[in-house]
Amino acid sequence: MTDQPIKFYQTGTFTVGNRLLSPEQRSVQSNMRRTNSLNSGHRACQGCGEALGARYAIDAAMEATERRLIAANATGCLEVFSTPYPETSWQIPWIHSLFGNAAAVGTGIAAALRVRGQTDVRVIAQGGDGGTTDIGFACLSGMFERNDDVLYICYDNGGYMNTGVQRSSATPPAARTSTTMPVGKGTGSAFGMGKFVPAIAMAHEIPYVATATVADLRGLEAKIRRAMEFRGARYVHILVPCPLGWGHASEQTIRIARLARETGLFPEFEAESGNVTGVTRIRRQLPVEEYLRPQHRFAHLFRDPPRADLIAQIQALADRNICRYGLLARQEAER
Amino acid sequence: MFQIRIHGRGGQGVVTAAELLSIAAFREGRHAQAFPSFGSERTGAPVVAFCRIADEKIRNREPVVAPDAVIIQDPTLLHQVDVFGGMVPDAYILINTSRGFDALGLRDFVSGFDANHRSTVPATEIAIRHVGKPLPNAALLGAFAAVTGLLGIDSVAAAIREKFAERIAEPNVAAAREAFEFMHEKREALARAEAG
Amino acid sequence: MKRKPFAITLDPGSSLANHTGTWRTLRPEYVDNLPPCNDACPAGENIQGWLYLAESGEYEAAWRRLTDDNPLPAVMGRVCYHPCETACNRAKLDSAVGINSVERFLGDEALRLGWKFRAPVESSGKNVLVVGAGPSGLSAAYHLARLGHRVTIREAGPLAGGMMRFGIPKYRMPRNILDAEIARILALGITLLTNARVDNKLEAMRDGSFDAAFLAVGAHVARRAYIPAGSAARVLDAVSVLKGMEGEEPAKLGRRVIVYGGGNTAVDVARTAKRLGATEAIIVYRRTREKMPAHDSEVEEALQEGILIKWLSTIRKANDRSITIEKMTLDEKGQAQPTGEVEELAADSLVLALGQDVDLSLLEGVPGLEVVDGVVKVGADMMTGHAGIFAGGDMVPAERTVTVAVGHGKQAARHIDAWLRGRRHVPASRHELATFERLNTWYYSDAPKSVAPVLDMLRRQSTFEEVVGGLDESTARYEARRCLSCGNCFECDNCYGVCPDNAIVKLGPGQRYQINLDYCKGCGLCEAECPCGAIRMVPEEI
Amino acid sequence: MLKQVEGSQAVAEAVALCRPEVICAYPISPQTHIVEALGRMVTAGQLAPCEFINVESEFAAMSVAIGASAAGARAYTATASQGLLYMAEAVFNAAGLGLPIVMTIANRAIGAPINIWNDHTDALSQRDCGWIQLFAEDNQEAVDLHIQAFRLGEELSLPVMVCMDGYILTHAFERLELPRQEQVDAYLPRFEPRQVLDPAEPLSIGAMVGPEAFMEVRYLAHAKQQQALELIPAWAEEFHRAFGRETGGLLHLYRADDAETIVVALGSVLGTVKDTVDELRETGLRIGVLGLTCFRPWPHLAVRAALADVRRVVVIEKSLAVGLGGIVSANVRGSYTGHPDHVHAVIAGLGGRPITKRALHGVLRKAAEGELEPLTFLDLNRQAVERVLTREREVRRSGPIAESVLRDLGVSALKIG
Repeated sequence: MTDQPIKFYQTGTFTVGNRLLSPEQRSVQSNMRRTNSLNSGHRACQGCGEALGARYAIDAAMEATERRLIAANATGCLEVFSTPYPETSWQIPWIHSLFGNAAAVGTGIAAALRVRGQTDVRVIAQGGDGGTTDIGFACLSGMFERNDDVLYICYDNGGYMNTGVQRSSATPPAARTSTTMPVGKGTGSAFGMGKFVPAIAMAHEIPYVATATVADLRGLEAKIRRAMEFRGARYVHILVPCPLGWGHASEQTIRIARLARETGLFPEFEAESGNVTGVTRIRRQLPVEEYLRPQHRFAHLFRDPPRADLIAQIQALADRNICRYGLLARQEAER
Repeated sequence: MFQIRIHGRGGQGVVTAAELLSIAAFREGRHAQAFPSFGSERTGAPVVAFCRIADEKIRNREPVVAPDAVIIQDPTLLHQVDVFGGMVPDAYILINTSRGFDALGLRDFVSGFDANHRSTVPATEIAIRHVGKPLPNAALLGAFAAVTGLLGIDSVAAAIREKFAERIAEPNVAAAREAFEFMHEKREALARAEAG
Repeated sequence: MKRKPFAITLDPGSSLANHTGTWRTLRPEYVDNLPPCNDACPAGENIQGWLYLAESGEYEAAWRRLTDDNPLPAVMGRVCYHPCETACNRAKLDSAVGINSVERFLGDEALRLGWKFRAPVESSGKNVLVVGAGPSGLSAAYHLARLGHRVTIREAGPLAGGMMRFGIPKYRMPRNILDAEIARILALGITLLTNARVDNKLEAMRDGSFDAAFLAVGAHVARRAYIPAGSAARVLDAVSVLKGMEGEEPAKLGRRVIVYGGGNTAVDVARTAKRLGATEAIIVYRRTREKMPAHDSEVEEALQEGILIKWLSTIRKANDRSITIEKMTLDEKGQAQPTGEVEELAADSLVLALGQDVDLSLLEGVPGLEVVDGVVKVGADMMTGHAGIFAGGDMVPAERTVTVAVGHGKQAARHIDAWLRGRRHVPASRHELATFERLNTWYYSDAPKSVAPVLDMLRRQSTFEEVVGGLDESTARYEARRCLSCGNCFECDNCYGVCPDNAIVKLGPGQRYQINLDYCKGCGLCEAECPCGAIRMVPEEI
Repeated sequence: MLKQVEGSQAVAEAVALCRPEVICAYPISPQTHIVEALGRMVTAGQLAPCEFINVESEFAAMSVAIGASAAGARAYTATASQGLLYMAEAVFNAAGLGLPIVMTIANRAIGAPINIWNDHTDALSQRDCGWIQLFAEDNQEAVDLHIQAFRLGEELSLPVMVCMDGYILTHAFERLELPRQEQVDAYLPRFEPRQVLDPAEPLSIGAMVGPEAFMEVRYLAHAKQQQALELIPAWAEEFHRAFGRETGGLLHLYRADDAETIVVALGSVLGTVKDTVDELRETGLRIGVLGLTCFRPWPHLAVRAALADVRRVVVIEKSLAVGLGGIVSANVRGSYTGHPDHVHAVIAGLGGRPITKRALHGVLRKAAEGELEPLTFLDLNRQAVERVLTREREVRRSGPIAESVLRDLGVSALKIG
């Protein structure tokens, strides 16, 4: 008999767990004894992407540090829904100080630990995109520039959701917020505004920068694990859809995040000392429309008459990302 | 209580001069208070520093308005700032210059003073000889010690040594001593002249 | 913690006091839906069940799960037309899971390692007669034996296997495999009497004092059709040709063979002829390929082997060294109509494969028993009009495939068992079908179907070696792992992972999950992200 | 040991003796000499273990201190003027979280117009932030107050500001006694935080507190400051026994026994005031001094007792609550049992304007004669003000005030005194 070659696939699935993998290969979230650092009973909305992202990230960090972890938290949804007196959902040492100083508080904690030689305890500072890319930006940049031993995690839901969905510098173009109305001359958030902080973090040439989404748990956990292998300033930027602010059904949170990546609008990559060292490739490329349609914040693009021009502009942004970061497999071949 | 006012320009070490005086006084077991006339010190701008010396604790914080002595590091200030303002009668005047009062056009102004209380000293020349830089501070303090007899030259030298590293201190101490001798001889000459 | 500052410091995890479950308007529920493969299997195999075991390499467990329903996996893995794969949801994603080849792998593995069936726990003391040792009879005997009954099989032929032996050529069904699987069944303590044709049913029952009987006689009688033939014309029927292959003397067909008919038997004969040395093997069929009852894969293999097929043709007459065929055409109703246009084909022999009938003579004089156009009427419980006599396989109205027959055997066995114990067997109610739409296929890695090795052409045309080979272990496991587990939780931990409120409790391997309704806010993420559609949201009654 | 040393240097050495573990530095005059000196000590290894962090703003300085303190480290920083305002949000936060940070304020005016010289506007602008506020009369007291501040703050779990006049004290060289390390170690125990971020005993700090408990939290902050009113004098007394110096405490009285007039002031001006009072006493005036060391908590009972039999009170204060008048005097009125009109506010020394004995003689004599207004601005240039007011009445676009005042005064060259 002439056997035809058959490619043997490993047990690769994208599910949270996989009984066919050896325990050490499995995700932290699949572990029955995971930390649940952000515990049940928090007051986040149904389907909150930030609650999910925070538990994913902190649990992974807890695993990586053998539960020797302290977190500083900026003001925002995460802080408000997790610690309304008299209850807290946090199972780790956690402090909230102000909206704009999480990174600096992290620096202080790290300094205290260093001075007492408790270098096995690691520090995380975290906040939403408002507390990170806007009001907390100076402290963030200072922490980066000094290369303080802090992992800063930004949970990016593209706006000030806690105060009623106002625009932040992370709000994407054309997105409707309560301060960027879907009517009038410029509808939604203006094009050409806003900033992509991961790139700015890279410009500080800190040891490690990564972007992730709640749609790729394994990737997210790997990045947190990697981040914890470094000393010095590290930055992980996680896209966390917000059913309330984005106007999508609560069960769509993960799907929307997945679409953000598969359309190329949110590039997932890792960078070390300012250089991109890896990207998560698009698996099934989709037009941005697939991502925009399910979200009420973009509904004005599809009303009568539909704004094909704006959709095309958004597609152009996705295409730019795709070629800038090489998000398609075939691009790899070309390299 | 003896109050000194020092005039100079930013960068000439006016504040250091006041500090050194206070240290010298402290070393002689006395209370002293030195402080600058505060400002954003810019090189070349006119600056003033003060020093009070007393045998009891000094509480007064006001600037020296009625000085017992005025030290002028830079004669060009004479026409810019009211350097002699508020002086007590017969206050000491010490000016850093290689020329005399006449040449500075101060003949009439100083005529009323006790000759022993008004002196000029070529502090910058002396400084350049010893320190290699036009930093007249040490020399002026040496001269001041000689003129006023308020402080011993050894305390001045000790203050300089306390403030600066040896490499810098020694040439300055030498400058201070030369200025001290210079003033000493000048005064004796003057005394002889008066006697003779 | 008393000394800690009031209010501004809080004890860890204290939010457990806040039961957010009260926000919920929809409640998630775990469900088990019927996978399309199981749904489509005529033998009623729990395919998903044994694939799940095979995924992790638990092959014996998988084989045992399989043989709970079907005692002939190695045979099935070769001759089943696998409707399961046709129904497989994965076909909509890339290509159907190669269920049949995994089944064959398990079957072969069992033979290789000599796995045996577990003997029945206790005997019922009842005797059951099974007439016919074909797939249906063997299946019934197997299940009856495992249910604790004493079984005797009476087979008219010289060997057990029925159509599996006498209808299917070696190159599809190697005999050593067949023999081994039959032997393993008989090893359960079943008595097999060969060359023991039953002429009178009731006598047979009485002689053996049987409490019940299962009739599973195959359709071995070839249908004839009148074709004017020259005195020297050589006309044979497919059944005897294929049967002849099992004897010492294969039928002489000559170098140019014409086969008349469009069923699997026609194709089998043509391919056999080719292997017997015919230079030309032509199938003449009166309708089009779409209408052809023969299984597509077999037609495909036949064409590969150089078999020619004359579509839309009927045979007018058989001459000494040739036959005359008439071209047909389809009318608007899709019926074949003669055109009068004829053609001569050179031929050394003509084999008629126009279908088969069952020899029902053994039933003469059995009261209450009803026969309608050549088959026996049975009820939902497969019992004939005569109490205690059941029937299945080719004898009853149904598609005539090995798999259907095996299925009949199983069902009949269960009904017979119930009847013997004075009960009624009520089949378990079927779950809702697990549709493709309920799946979230993102989570499955891309994995095209693996291709089974195929014998090279030269030997396919000259020998009776098996054409399609089996999968090696790793490939079979990979193929098993392509299963999407449609409609049934496979413990992927997605729900456990994606719940923003940690409201899913993981109970541990094999235990699946529980929903902690104290905290579940009903966001629906678990349902949306469940890959296999094993969760559904139901409204909370308020 | 006795030293002739600059105030900033002395304070830096005193802070070092307290073994701070984290120091945050951001430059602003006139505080810079302090953190520069500390930086030198850390790099020289004289102060170890200690983390010296150059931050990007005062806001970050206080935030880093908050993090460090919450993680159980003894944290210190220093600032002044605009810097204090820029960190204001974090200043309130540190108090709210009850983190015992010690911060030196080198008191300085607040712009606009920008002014780098001394007054008390910066510290007093934060009087309600929940920090303990201590004011040093001279550099010896500045040194001693820092040592007491760390102990006080850590015992109460409250942050403490030690205020010393910018330039007047920070840049002044004078004789003072610097304690020995073992003395300080004996007086100041190791930092035992009430709350600490520790993986061994996790907890959440800084939770959101709603109407149901916020009042209570604020009340407890107030209650803590009330406790401070007992601890401050007690530990000043203990300090006196250990170090032989009567520094700190709530307030100091000077020649007040038979006084009809009491001058109230805080900070370095007290020295000049005391000299003036001595001279006035020689002229037979029955006048004394109340020097406030502790401004927050407000030592209500102590002040009331001290002013019980006094005919009039003159408050010399280096800050102005625009639209009200004196800040300190407003507080004093609340504690004065006599007629409120007999508490006179004298706003003096704003933006570094020298407070001279001459001027003090004038105003105090006037007070003794009962002719002092309730609110006076010492050495105010009436003509200059009038000129501007007239111009504003006449011309719509009268231009920037500060610049026109300077123009009117013809101030370009440096003015002495």
